[in-house]
Amino acid sequence: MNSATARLAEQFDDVSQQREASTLGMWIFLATEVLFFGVLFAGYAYGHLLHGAAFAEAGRETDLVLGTIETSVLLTSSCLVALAVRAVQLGRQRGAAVLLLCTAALGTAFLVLHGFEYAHEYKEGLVPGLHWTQVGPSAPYKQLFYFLYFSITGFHSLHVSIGVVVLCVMAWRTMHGHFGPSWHTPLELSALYWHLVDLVWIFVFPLLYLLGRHG
Amino acid sequence: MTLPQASSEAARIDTLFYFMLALSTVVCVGVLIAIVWLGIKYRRGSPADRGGREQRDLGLEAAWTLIPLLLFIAIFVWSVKLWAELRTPPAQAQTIYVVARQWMWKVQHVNGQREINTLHVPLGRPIQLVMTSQDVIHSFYVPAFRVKQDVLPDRYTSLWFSPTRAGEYELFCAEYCGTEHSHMHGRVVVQTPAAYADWLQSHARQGMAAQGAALYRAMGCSGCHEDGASVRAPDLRGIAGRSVALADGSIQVADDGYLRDAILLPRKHIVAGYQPIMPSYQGRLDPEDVLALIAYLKQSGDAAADPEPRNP
Amino acid sequence: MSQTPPSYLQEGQRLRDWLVTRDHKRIAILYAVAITGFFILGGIAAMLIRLELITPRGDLMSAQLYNKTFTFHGVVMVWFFLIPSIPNTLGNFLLPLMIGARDVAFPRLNLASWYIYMGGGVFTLVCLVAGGVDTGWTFYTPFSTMFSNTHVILVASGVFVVGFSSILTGINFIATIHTMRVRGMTWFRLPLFVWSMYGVSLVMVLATPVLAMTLALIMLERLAGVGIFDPALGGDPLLFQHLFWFYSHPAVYIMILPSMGVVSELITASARRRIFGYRFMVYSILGIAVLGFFVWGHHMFVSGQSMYASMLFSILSFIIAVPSAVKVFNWVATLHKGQIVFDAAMIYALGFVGLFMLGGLTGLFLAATALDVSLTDTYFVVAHFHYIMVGGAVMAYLGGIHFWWPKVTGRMYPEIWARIAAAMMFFGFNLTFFPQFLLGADGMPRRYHEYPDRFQLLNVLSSAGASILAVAYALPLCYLLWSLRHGAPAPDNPWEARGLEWQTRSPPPKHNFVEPPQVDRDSPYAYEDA
Amino acid sequence: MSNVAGHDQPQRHDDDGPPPSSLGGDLGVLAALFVLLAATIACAFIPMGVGNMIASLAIAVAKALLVMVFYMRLKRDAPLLRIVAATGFAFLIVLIVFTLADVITRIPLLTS
Repeated sequence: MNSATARLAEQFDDVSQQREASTLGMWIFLATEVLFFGVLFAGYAYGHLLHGAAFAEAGRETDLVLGTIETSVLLTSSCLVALAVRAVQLGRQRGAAVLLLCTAALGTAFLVLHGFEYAHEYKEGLVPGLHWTQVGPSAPYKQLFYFLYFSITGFHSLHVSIGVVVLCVMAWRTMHGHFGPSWHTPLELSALYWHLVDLVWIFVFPLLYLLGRHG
Repeated sequence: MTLPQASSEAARIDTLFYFMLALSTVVCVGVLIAIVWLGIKYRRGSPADRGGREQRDLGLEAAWTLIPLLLFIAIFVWSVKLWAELRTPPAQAQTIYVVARQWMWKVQHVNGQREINTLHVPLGRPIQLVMTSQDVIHSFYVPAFRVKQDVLPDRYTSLWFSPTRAGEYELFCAEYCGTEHSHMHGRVVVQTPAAYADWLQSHARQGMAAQGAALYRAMGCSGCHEDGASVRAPDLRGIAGRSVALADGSIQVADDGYLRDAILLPRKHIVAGYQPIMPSYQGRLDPEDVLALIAYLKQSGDAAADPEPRNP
Repeated sequence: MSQTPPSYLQEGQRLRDWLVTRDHKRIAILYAVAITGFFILGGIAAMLIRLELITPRGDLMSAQLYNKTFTFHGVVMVWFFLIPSIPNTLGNFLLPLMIGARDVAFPRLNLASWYIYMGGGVFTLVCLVAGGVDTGWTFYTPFSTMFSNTHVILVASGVFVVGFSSILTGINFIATIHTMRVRGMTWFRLPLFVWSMYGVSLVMVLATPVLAMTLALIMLERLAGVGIFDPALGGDPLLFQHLFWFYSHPAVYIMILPSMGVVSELITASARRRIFGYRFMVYSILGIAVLGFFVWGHHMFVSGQSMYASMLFSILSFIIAVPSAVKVFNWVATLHKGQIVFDAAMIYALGFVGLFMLGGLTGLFLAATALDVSLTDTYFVVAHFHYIMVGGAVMAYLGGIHFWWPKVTGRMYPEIWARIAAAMMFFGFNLTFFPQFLLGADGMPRRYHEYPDRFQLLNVLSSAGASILAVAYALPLCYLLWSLRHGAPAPDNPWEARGLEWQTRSPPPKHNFVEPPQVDRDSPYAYEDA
Repeated sequence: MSNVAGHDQPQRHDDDGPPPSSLGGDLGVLAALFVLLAATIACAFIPMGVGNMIASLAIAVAKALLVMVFYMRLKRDAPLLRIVAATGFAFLIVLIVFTLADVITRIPLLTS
């Protein structure tokens, strides 16, 4: 069932070369993802540098409780997907599939929580371009903050959604015995992608949710 | 180049240009001769000696790495020195304000004179332009003076020149700004000081500072920023050019850009010891009005302790 | 020799076999066809521009139409022709052959990148049909976000999408070069073309995401009316310029690095000589690729950028000129004691060296802050980058097409016509663009629909040159297509070149090599050992 | 590690990837991540001026390193992957630093 050579694409000499190329390709892709998000972070750095006070004021209005729960959810999911790779390496496909489904469930939970957050912000009139009711001298800069907030979290949520779909596919493939101790590269790559989603959030959380809390 | 050298810096910039042109020509001709000579001598089947074919020569490679490098650094130093002068206006420069919009140049002289797509300047006097845009990015370009500066919305940029030849010179917009970009041109008229004075006289109207003073009262600035006001706001007498201590601990020089931000974006810089209560005047003032207010603030500083503006 | 398998061209002849192929050679052909189409479109736009500029008055087109035309020319030529030109055609075809691999590492991704490219192209063409866009290819804010009422979002989507095609190609090439080299093909035995593909992939992978995201922000700002480039909210149009040039300056190296790789192959083969200073050529490719990320601010000397930043970017721009200069010297030194033959490939290559040198030297003028102040945004800049991108990149691309034509198609091209075309191209190019240096030095701003009368003579010369150039570009299209049917069958190694791609058949079989190629020399250019 | 492409090598049935991680290790990392999460929230409520941003970012970097080194297996996988990961971040830093270098130095030239 798990014959590694059966999975060997014709351009490669052996599975080892195939895995090496695939992980390298995935990591390069992750590096491009870093730069994708990097543009938004560069915009954030610019705004924070020039309008630090307004950014702090705006940051205080984000939902710290939900943000913290979301962070915990993602950190845990990252651990679960790492355990899933481990399980498949040890030949426990069933366990791995369950772990993957749990990860996907946590990802979905993250999206739902974020939906609540967005809904709340919409009610508060904190959505630039759609429903913005803030007034006052620092309102323009706060709008800049919330523009970045929605761009960054929106783009991140898009990644989470893709990740959830990929994880479900991987769970299905694991259940059907596509992976085993000798070959599980697609699963590994999906796990890497999911970790990246977590990685980005690790920076998003302090920059957007912890700003100006002491003021 | 057939361009006239009509500013104090133009000739020196051209010297650098011609130096680099000569250098480039030497390199080009040298490489061309080398290619032709080698191409003929070592054409396939030629009897030339091809013995001792080393394909590495560290000395040669180091030489043609280091020599260009040193040469480039020398050019860089030369260019930066020149450029620093080109970008640092002399202290006695006369200020003229420029507002760009799609697709015209609006000029305001300190005495209130306004013109469109024409800029009158006196010969031999350093002129500093303080420029802003009402819409998109434009670029103020006078080839005969070898100066160019982008003009940005919601920000002041400046350039200076000192005309050395009387005459009329082309003024172009050099940054693509939309449909009529190529029609956004005008002329710079350089006149002898006497002719320039006549021109100013013949078109005299209320000075910019006086316009500013009227606005200062009409917009309610005086209600807070003058003695005896019920609201505590910084005293603006002589503010222009002073260093201001800000609430975040930094020091800012109250230059044109600072004053503009203080009027339009009051939350950007909060003066130490004051509350951020000033409303923004964004949208309530034209760029020309802001410039008039700044001119008034500058003049109120020149008039020492006298806060009352005097109408001419 | 085992029995000979059919060539990659004979594998499956239906259209469907081509559209679902995962063979890197066929994907290269798909790309070649597509970029030729876009080159023709962009070229038509260029001809319209040159026609309009024959007279100082705007009598051919309206100002708006003219602006849309040069925008279309820029967008199509940069993103749909120059960026994919050498990497995705010659690179795709040759990279696996040169390192002795059966295919690239991710063949499906390779095909996907072509479809993504076509998808981006569809957006751009829809934009053209819908009425075009007038922002210039640089999309400067706030014009592009708040003032232009043309189809900015459509064309930005097109460029956004085509960016992914670039990224996928970059990932594919890096992984391929790292993991798929045949036994014995060590890093310092790689042909310089492969090295240049490595350098260009680095740039594609690291720079393109920044462009894509920046354009996404432009679209968002147009849709929402809010954005980080809006000065009224405390944003900054200069932030856009920084982000844009962080991609678009390295993008110049995406265009020129592959050309340098091609020219190194052409010169060594036509001079039958090892490349002079191989290692330095390698280091300068990598150096240019990396340093290219540190010089973007030289596009912004008069933009209102800080003077300190300008000085930093200026000195770095001078420094990056050093490896380029050394490459030119090394190419010339390679001719020394060679067996030079001036065939078409060599004429293209030497034409490249000359034009690239002129483009590079005028680049120094623009790196010098004091001169840049008056020269930037004039025709001097237009001439400068056309010398690099058209004189440099297109000459090298066509040179490469000729050199590898026998390998790709199994047919020889008519040599005499090729020489005539190459010489005509060199002449026409110089007549088109050299007058533009003079125009710029004389103060003619770029992107002008109408201009003062004193610029007319040089503009007429330039337009005359453009008509010669157009004929010169049309010639290869004709005789190369002719040779597909009527050209003499090509031997496996018509130039007696040393690269691994010449060890297989012309055209190669589906998996490139019947038997694994032998890397028995320590240099890809071991011409003297024969 | 990059010269594995030999045609005459025997076919291997193992993919040469890093061995499975240990359960304790993975859970330990998760615990460390939660400790750091608590720390960063706590830090945010202590007024430290610019120190708040520094602390936030330092803790975020520490968390990111934990994830990359252990969960993404940079520690045990090929060294090349570490270079790739570092390159991505390095170029992001170039983008941000050079851009901000312009923004914070927009003052007239100090001429002697």
